[in-house]
Amino acid sequence: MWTQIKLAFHKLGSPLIFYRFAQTLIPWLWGLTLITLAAGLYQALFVVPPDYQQGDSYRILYIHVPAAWQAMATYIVMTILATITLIWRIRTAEIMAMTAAPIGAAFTLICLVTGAIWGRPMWGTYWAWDARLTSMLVLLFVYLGIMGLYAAFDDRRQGARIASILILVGVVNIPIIHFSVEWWTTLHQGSTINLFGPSTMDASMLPPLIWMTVAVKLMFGALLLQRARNELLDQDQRKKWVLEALRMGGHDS
Amino acid sequence: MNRSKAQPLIALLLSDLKRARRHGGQSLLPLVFLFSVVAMIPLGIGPGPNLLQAIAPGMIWVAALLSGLLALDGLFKSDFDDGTLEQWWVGDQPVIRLVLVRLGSHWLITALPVIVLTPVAAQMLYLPNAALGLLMLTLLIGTPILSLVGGLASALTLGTRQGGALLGLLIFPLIVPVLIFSTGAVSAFLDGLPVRPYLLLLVALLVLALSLVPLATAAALRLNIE
Amino acid sequence: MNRSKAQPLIALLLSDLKRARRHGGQSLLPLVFLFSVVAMIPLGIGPGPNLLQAIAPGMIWVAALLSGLLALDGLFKSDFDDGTLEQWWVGDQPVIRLVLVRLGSHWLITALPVIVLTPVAAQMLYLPNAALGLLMLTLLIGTPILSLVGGLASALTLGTRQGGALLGLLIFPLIVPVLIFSTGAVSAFLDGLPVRPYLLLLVALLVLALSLVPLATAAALRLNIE
Amino acid sequence: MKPYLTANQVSFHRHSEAVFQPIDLELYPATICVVTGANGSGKTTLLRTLAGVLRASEGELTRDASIAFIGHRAGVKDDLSCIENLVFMQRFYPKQANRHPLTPHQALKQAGLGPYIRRLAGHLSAGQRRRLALAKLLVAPADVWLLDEPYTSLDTHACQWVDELLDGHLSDQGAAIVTAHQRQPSLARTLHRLEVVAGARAA
Amino acid sequence: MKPYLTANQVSFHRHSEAVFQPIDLELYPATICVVTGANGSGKTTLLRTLAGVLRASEGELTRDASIAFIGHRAGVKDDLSCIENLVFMQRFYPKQANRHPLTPHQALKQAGLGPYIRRLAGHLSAGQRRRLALAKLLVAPADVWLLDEPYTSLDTHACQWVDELLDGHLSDQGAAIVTAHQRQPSLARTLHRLEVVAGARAA
Ligand code: HEM
Ligand SMILES: Nc1ncnc2c1ncn2[C@@H]1O[C@H](COP(=O)(O)OP(=O)(O)OP(=O)(O)O)[C@@H](O)[C@H]1O
Ligand SMILES: Nc1ncnc2c1ncn2[C@@H]1O[C@H](COP(=O)(O)OP(=O)(O)OP(=O)(O)O)[C@@H](O)[C@H]1O
Ligand SMILES: [Mg+2]
Ligand SMILES: [Mg+2]
Repeated sequence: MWTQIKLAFHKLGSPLIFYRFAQTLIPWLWGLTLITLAAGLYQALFVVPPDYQQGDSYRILYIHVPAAWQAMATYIVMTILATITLIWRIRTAEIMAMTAAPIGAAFTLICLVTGAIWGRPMWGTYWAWDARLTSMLVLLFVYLGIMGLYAAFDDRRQGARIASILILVGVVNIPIIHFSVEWWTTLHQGSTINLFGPSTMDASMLPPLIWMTVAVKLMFGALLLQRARNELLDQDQRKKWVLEALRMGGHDS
Repeated sequence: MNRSKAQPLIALLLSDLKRARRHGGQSLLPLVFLFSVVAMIPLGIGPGPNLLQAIAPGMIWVAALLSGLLALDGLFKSDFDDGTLEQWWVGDQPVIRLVLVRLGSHWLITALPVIVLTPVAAQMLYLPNAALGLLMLTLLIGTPILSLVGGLASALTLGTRQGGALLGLLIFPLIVPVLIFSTGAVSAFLDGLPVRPYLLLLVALLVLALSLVPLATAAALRLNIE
Repeated sequence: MNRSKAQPLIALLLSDLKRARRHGGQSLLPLVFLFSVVAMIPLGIGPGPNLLQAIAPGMIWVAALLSGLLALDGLFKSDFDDGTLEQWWVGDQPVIRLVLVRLGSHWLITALPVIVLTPVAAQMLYLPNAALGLLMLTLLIGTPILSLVGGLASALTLGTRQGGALLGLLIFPLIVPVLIFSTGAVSAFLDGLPVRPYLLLLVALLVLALSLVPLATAAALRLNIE
Repeated sequence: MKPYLTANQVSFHRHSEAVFQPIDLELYPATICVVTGANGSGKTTLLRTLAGVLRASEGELTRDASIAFIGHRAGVKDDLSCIENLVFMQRFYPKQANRHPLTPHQALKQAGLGPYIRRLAGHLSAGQRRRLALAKLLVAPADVWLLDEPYTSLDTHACQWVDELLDGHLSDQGAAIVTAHQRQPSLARTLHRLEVVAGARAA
Repeated sequence: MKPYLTANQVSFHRHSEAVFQPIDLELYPATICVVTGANGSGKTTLLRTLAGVLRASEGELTRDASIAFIGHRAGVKDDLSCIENLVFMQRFYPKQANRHPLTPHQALKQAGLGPYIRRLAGHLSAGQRRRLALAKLLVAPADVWLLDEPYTSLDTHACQWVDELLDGHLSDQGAAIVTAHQRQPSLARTLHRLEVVAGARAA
């Protein structure tokens, strides 16, 4: 029983099967991303009314918040992949965990930058050392640390395993980011959007946020699969399965 | 733990301490450091008692942090280079315990001297006596976290021959919360606000670190030896 | 100096820089360091602009100092351990020049990045723009002194395998004046007082260090190799 | 009699390629196995795998004995004196009920380091260092000795001493696996042999 | 013909005691001298003195040639790849007008490290490291080679390569001083011999 589960896992982790899986999924993901993104941006820019307090500047929310959520979600995905890496040593999981890091870092950076831009009109300053902002900056450093550690190893598999340990340890920061607004008095506003209960945000402002969030999630999926696929091809350049896969790809087109 | 299991641990602790002493008093460095920082800060920013008092906890904490940091480079590296580290996995030694002992000796060598002499430094920076006890308490809870996290970072970067480079990048994000809570506690105290939440958070971090980090460190060491 | 004599020096410089880059960007460390310190200080002491501005020059200087210090441990040590250091005396290489090159690469790797990014850090600490130029000038004159003195200390402590310990003891007394004059210059400027005396003193220190230290360092290295 | 150590198609992978071709081995008490192979064929890697420092990537490995491993890097602390090194080793390795350790002093004498008891290990000559590393076998005895090129840097006299050590160990129901290039153990016993061959890619 | 190297009652003192008994030596072009002696007798110290790393405490030493010294510690940077190590060595040592260096690539091929050009030196096996260190003699050639146990960790094939290197060097008017314990250079030439004896106290 146990060995069967293990076998299934390893099959899923086989580079060729992963390659085919990614190859079919990527175009779909990009297509859906474009559609949802278009819907979300249209609504955010043209449909929802200006805020009675903030005027139009609040519209940056529709980038800021999905990016913030994705920055954290990416880390949680990496945590799961890192666990698989360390326990089962599955190569595709290693590669996905590592290729997710720069994506997560990018979303973190987007969140920080949009937050800072928004902070100027709202709080009168680009940056303050409050708990949420700081813990988000810490997340960026954690991402950079993971990338740096992975890059520092000559043997990429060894690097991936060692960086996975760091991923597991760094996950402590995620609840800190999320609850920082409750644990400390911060400049940053508290949770206004609640998945499992009534939100304190005006209902009319919600739909574009949902569209944008979905778009960002889809984009993450597409980017992750794409980067992982490329990394896999790069690492296995001279392996048999790559030649095989590429030949088959050639037939298709 | 019976006697025969404890013996390797004691042997490791004693040899760590002896080697530290042999090295011209490795635990002297943190003190020099502490007092240099404490002496330099007023030189750098001018000697106003109010200003000094405001920055005192932060400064003492930074000194403790840096003294720990400076000793990290050699925490596992010399054992790695001379072939003694791989001996930890020969036979079935309890490696996590060896890691804990090594981290313990790091703490004894770098943090303890700083804590013991904090009262003097606090005096030099005009910190009120009442706040001193609290500051020392935060140091007592916080510095083991530094040792644990630092040990993890140095284990992670062991095979990379990067000495300090990655180390800093890895340590700081994990350390910053400790620093925030510790100095936050002292400022809260000085402002007459409750300090318990800060201390509880620190203790929580310590427990978290104590339960996660030795395991992660042992795993990282092992992976690096491969 | 003709071409054939310069070639070993260039080779050493290039390999130092390459190894620093290989190490995950060793010159990233000082920056991480700078920004961590710059980020931690406000956390430690609270984010009041006035307070921050007052301590900004001191903080940036301490960051530069520490980033240089952290890299000192490996300045000659790894060459000593792997047997490349003794090669400096095989044949008749100009060892003093090799020492100068090594110190130069230390400066390029640890100090230059800090200097280049000082404007950003200064911004974060609310330092007035007018004082920024002066701060950078003091860094430009002062950090080479740090590299020189640090190199001497690390050469002196090489054979005793003492890593940081004695190093700190040796460095600080020599470094404190640099720090005083540098931050003194900036405070004087902010208070509207003349800064020339400070700068002249710094330059004098630099000239002194530049003429004495490489010789002493080469001698110390030689002694340790025996 | 049960073997101390059994390896069944054991190999170790790096960069997902086998470093050496799979190895079969049964090491019984009172036997010695000499491992040969070209530079880079994977002898050291094999010994580290057998010692438990590396985890075998494939195959099955069972150990049923106490193990002492002495690699290329001597496992000696440069900043401790000879005697301090041995005292540490004696305490660090769990004591084996069936083996009788010498005191550090006796071991140093045997290794010909008598005059250098208080000298720092970092100040020893290459051969003296090697002797110190080997003296560990006397103060912290184990059933199985895994020795990676023990004769490196040793003079004729010390090489004979190693041979004697091995002989005594085997008489004492011990077992040993020894890698060697130039000098091989010269004992009045059968030396089992194992040729290590580099894995697919390196070949 | 002038000797490359002349030592007249040379000795080196440590803690004000002679490490080895005074040495007389004249090294002429196309000659090789094999240094023997027990562990700790001072062979390494002698070679380091002749190389100029240590200053002779007594006696007179004159050098009239370019010198390459390869000690116990290989002088190889672990964090540079094989090729980077050799490129550095080629640039670092002053070029000799009368000697013809190989390119780093050629030297690595000769040393049997062709497949490992980009591998970090720290990831090489013990023998591969030694080969890399010896390859320096090809990229930065010198008149006199001072080799401290060059055969250490080398397999049979590589040992022969070293013999060929030495032979070629001697044919090329080079000279060499080589310490050795177990394996000694096997050349179709006269090997001059020098026995090093430990100084007063150590004896
Ligand atoms: C650099 C500055 C900023 C950073 C690093 C930052 C970071 C974050 C993060 C990490 C989240 C997700 C929290 C979670 O779901 O657990 C978030 C959410 C949010 N941020 Fe920011 N933020 C910044 C500035 C701002 C500003 C200036 C505003 C506007 C006043 C703002 C408004 C929001 C809102 C409305 C949410 C959604 C809150 C919720 O419902 O959970 N942020 N931000
Ligand atoms: N950390 C590492 N990373 C990558 N490759 C390595 C590493 N360590 C060893 N190797 C490679 O693995 C192979 C086997 O090395 P190993 O040290 O086991 O050889 P060996 O048989 O002991 O050789 P020698 O006789 O030279 O000691 C070599 O080709 C070596 O380059
Ligand atoms: N740094 C040092 N401090 C004190 N003593 C030293 C130091 N280096 C070497 N010695 C001693 O000097 C003596 C000669 O050492 P040397 O390394 O020259 O011997 P060797 O002939 O090369 O021996 P081996 O065959 O073991 O390589 C030895 O007794 C050694 O212990
Ligand atoms: Mg080997
Ligand atoms: Mg020697």
